[in-house]
Amino acid sequence: MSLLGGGILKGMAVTLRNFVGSYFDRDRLTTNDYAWRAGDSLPQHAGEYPKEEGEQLRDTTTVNNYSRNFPMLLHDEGEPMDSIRCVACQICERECPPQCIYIEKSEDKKERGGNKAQFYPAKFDIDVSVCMSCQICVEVCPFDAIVMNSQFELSTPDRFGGLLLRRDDLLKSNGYYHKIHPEEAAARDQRMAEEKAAKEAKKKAAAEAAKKKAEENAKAEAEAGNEKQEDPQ
Amino acid sequence: MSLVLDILIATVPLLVIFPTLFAFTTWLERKALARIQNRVGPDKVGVPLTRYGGRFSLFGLGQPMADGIKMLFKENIVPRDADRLFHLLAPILALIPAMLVLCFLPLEFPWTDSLKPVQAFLLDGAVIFFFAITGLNTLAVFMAGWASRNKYSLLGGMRAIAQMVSYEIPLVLSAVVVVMMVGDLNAKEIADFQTGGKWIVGNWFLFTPWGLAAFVIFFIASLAETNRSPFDLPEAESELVAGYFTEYSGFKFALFFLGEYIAMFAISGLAVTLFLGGGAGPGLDAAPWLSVVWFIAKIFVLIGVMIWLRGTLPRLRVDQLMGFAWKFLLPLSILNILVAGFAWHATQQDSKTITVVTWVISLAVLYMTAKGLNQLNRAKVRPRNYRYAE
Amino acid sequence: MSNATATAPNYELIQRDGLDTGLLEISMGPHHPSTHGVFRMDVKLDGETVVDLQPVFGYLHRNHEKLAENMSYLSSMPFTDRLDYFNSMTNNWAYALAAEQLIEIEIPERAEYLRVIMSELTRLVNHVSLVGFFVNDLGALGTPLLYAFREREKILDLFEQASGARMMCNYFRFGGLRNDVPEGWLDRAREVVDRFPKFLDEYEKLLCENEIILSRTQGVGNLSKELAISAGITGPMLRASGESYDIRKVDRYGIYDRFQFRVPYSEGDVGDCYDRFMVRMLEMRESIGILKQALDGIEDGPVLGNAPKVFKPKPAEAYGRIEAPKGELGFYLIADGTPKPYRFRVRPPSFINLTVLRDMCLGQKVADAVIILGSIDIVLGEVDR
Amino acid sequence: MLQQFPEAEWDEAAGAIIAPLGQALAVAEWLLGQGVDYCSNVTGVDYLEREVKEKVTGEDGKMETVTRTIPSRMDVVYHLYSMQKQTGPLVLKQRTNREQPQVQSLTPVWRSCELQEREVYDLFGVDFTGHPDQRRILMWDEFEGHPMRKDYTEPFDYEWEPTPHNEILDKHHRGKVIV
Repeated sequence: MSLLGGGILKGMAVTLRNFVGSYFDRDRLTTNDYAWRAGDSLPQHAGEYPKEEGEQLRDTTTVNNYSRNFPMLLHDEGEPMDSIRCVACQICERECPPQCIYIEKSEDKKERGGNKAQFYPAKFDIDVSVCMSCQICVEVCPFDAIVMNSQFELSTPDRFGGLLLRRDDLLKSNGYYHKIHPEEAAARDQRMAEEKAAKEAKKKAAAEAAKKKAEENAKAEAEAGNEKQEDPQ
Repeated sequence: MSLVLDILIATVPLLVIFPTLFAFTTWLERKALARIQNRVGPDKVGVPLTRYGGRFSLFGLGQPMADGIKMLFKENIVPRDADRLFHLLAPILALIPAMLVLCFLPLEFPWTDSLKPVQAFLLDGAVIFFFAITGLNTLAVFMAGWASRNKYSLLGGMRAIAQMVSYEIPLVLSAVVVVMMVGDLNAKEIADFQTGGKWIVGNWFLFTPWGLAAFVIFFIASLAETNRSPFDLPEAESELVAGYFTEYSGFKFALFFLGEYIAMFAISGLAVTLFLGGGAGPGLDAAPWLSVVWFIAKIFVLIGVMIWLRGTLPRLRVDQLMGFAWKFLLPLSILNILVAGFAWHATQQDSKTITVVTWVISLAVLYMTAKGLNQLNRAKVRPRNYRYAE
Repeated sequence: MSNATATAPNYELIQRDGLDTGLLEISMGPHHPSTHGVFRMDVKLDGETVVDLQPVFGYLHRNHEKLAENMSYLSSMPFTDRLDYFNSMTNNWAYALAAEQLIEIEIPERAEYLRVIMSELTRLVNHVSLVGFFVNDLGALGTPLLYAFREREKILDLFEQASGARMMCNYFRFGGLRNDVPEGWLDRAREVVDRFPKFLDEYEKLLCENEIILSRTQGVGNLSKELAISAGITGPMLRASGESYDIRKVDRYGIYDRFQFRVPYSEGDVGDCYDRFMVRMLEMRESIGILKQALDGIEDGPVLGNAPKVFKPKPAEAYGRIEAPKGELGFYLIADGTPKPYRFRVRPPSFINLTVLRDMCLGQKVADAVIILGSIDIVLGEVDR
Repeated sequence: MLQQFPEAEWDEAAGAIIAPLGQALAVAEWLLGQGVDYCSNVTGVDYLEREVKEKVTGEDGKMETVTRTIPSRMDVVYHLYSMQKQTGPLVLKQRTNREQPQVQSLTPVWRSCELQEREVYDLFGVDFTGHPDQRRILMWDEFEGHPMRKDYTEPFDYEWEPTPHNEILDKHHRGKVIV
C-alpha cells in the first residue's frame, strides 16, 4: 500500500529539486543566451546575442561553426570578380529544390587564378525568402564555388528586394569561409588540392604519355622513314 | 469626519497593499515557475521600467509594471454578438467580492490615533460572511462565460459553476471544525484562540489531526475555488483555449487577473486565520506591527505551495473533479467534523494519555477513511506491467 | 465487425423534461492550443461528452507528392525533412531506403552505423517531446515539456554539429550520408546518451506514478488490438494495443539485425492513453541500448558510397519502409527512366493513425479528446503533406 | 492465389497482383482469410497515354524500332503485409480507366484504407464504390479538379503579387531548368 497522494508528492519533490538545481546547475537551464547554450566544448568563435539595447553583436556571422544558413559564393584571394570560382554552369540552379537561384551566364570568358578562361555569372541571385538552406547546391557544385554561410542577421525592411541577395552580396572570400567553418573549409581545401594534384599528375602523366607516344610515334615514323628511306634502296 | 477617517485608515491599506502584492505575486509566480521549469524567467525589465545597462534590472522586478502598462493600453475587444453590458460587468463583479472579503481578515494595522491595532471590519459572523461573499465570484465567472457568446467561454462558465458550487461545501465543512473548536465565528477570536501555545505553533489547528485533515481539505477546496491548478478547468488552456475569459482582452482581462489573485490572497488569508494562527509569530511582544508581516508571510507560504503545485500537476477531468468533491472530500470532511466532536469531548479532561490516544485514533481513522475512499473511487487505476518482444 | 466505422448515437434534439436541449457543436481548431498544428476536430458535445467527432484535414496541404514528382530524386530529399519536422533523420532514411532499391548501391559500414545512431537519436527526440506535449495536453503547465526540451536541445545540438541544421537536417544520401560527423562527435554523443537515463529516471518519478495522470489516462481512448491492426495503426500506438510489431525487427532494414534490443508492448488488450504513454517511455530505454551498442561498434571508414548525384533509375517500383518514431513511414517510388520519379508517395504514419481518432473519442469527455489526439502523436506536416 | 482467382494477373515488372475489376473485394477478403491482416499503403498512380519506342527483334532477326502506344490507365495500389506471419509486402493493384475511374473500396476489409482511399479520391478522382464516407480530405470541399493527376493545371492564383522571385520562377517555368 503506497502513501495516499504519494505520486503527487514524488512529483513535487522532482520539481523542487529542479527549482533549486536551476540556481546551481548550469546544465539544467534550457534557455539562456544562445552562445552559452552550446556549451564549452562547442563554439570556437561563437557570437553572443546582444542583451542590452544598443549593444552590437560581436560577430553576426557565426553562431556555431557547424551551422548553416544560406549559400554564398566563394572567391579566392584577391579581387572578388577576378577570382570567383563560379563558372555559371547552372547545375545548382537546376538542382535547387525550391528554385531560388537565378543565374545568367556572362557573354565573355575571363581568366581566373591561372586557370584557363571560363564563363562567369553575370547575374547570380538567391532569393533567401525562398531558400530552405538544404545545401543541395553545395553538393552538386563541381567547382566548390558555392558553400553555406552562417550569417543569420538578415532582417530588412524590404520584404522582396531586401531578401533577394545579388551576386555581389553573395561573394565571400575563402578566408571568410575558413573563419566560419574551419573544419569544413580545411577539408574542402585539402580535397581540392588533392584533386588538383591528381589532375596535374594525370595531366603530367597524360603529357608524359603523349610525349612518350609522340616519341614512339616519332620513332616509328623515323623507323618508317628509315624503312621508307631504305625502301628505295 | 472621524468616521470617514477611520474607514479610510482601515481600508486604504488593504486597497494599497494587496494590489501591490498582486503585482509582486505575478512576478514571483513567473519567476518560480520558470525556475521549476529550468528557465530563467523575466530578468530584463528593471526599475523603473528601463533597461539601463541591465544593472538595475533587479531580477526583472519591473516586469509586473510593464505588464500592467501593456494591459492598460491594449485594445478592448468585445465580440460583435456579445452582451456588452454583462461583458463589462463580469470582471468588475469578479473583483469586488474578492476585495470585499479582505476586510474580514484579522489583519491588524497598528496605525490609528490611539495606536490601537484595528481590523478593517470586525464582524461577529465573519467566517459565514466570507463564504457568502466569495460565492458571488461564481456569478461573475458565469456572467463572463455567458456574455462572451463563445462556446469555449460558455463551457468554461458551466464548468466554473459546477466546480465552485461543489467545492464550497467541503470548504465550509472543513472550516466548521475550527469554528466548533473555538466556539466563535469571529475571525479575530479564531486567530486569538490559536496564539500563545508551545513554541508559538502549539495551539495552531494545523497541528491537530482533525485540523490537519481540515486544512488539507480546505486547501484543496480553496485551490478549486480560486481556479488554480490542478483545478483550473474553467480556464483549461489545452481544452477550452482560455475558458471563460477567452474573449477578454486589455484592462478587462487585467481585472479578471487581479480578481483571481486577490481571491487567492483572501482565501489563503482565511486559511491562515483558521489553521495557521493568524498573525501569530515570534517577536510580537516587542513589535505588535509584526503581526501583519507574519500574516502576509504565511499567505505567501500558501501561495508558494499553490505555485509549486501549478508547476507540477496536470489538470483533472471534469467528472473526476466533481467526483473528487462529492465522493472524497465531502464524506471525509463530514467524518472530520465527527472526529473533531469526539476528540473535543475526549480531550476535555486534562490527561496527556487520553489526548495522545485520541490523536492517534483520529489520525488513523481519518487516514484509513481517506485511503478507503480513494480505493473505492479509483479502484482500477494503478501502474501496469509491460512485456518485451525480443 | 471490428473494423466497421463506429456510428454515433442518434442525438439530434432530445427533449428532456420539457427542456429543449441540443448538442453543442464546437469546431476545435485549426487555431486551438492543443491540436498540435492546424488540425481541426468538429466535435459535437452533449454537455461535456463527445457524441460525434469529425477530423478535418488539409490546412497544411502543400501537395508534397506532386512537388517531388517534378524534381530530381536528390532534390526531394530536403523536402522529406518537412514531412514530420520532428524526425527529419528518419524521414530521410525511409526515402533513401526506397530510392536505394531503385539503384542498387553499396552502403558503407560507417554510414550504416551512423544511420542507426541518427535514427535512434531521432526516436529519443520524438518520444521525449511527445511525452512532454502529451502531459501538456493533460494540463501540466509545460513543466514536463520543458524538461523534455532540455534533453531535446542536447540531441539537436548533436544534429547541428553533424549536419549543420538542428531540425531540417537533410543528412542522408542515397548510398550513405552527406558527410562524416566531425571529430569528437561520437564522444559527445556518448556523453549525451549516457546522461539520458538519468533524465528518464527523473521523468518517470515525475509522471509515472502521479495519481492525476493515472486517472486521467487509464481507460481513456481504448483501442482494441483487432481494430488497431485492421486500421493499419503502427508504431508505439500499435504496440500499446498489445501487438509487438516493429519493423526494425520484422524487416531488419539497415543493420538492425546486429543489435540486441527488445520491443516493449502492452500486456493487456486495453490500449489506452496510459499504455501509449508508457510504451514510449519504455521504448526510449531500448533506444539508449541500441545507441550504446552502435556507438561502441562504429568504426572509421567512408560514409558515402560512390552514388551519382543525379541518376536515372531503370523503370521499376520500390516501396521502402522503416519504423519511424510515429509508426511505419513508407515511401513508394515508381521510376520511369527519367531523373524524376514518376510517382512519389509517402505513407505517413500519423495520418493513418488518425483513422481511429473518432472511434476512440466517442463517449469520452471533451478533455479526453484532446489527450487522445495528443497520444496519437500527430505532426501536421506529415498528416497533410 | 492465381488459382483461386484465375482472372487475376501477375505483373512481373512491378511484382504486383492485378486484381480483376469488380472482384477486388473478393480477393481482399480471401487474402484477409489467408492472414494478410495489415494494409499498409494505398495510393493511386495516374498513367497518361504515351508512346514508347522499343527495340524489337523481328522474325527475321533484325532489330527495329517500333513505336507502341500505351493506353492511359489509373492504378490503385495497395501494399499488404501480414502481421501474424510477419511477411510481406504483397502489392495488389486495381486497374481502371482514366476518364471515369471506378474501383471497389477495400475499406470494409481493412479499416486503414478509409482515409487513404479518401485521399486517392480527392487527389486522383477515383470513385470507390462501397466506401462509407467518400469526401474530399486534403483539399476543401469546393475545390475543383484532382491535383495529383498528371494533366492537372493550376488555376490562376488570385493572391499573386509581383516579387523579384517571379523572374526566377519564370525561368524555371519556361522549362529550361528542370531536365
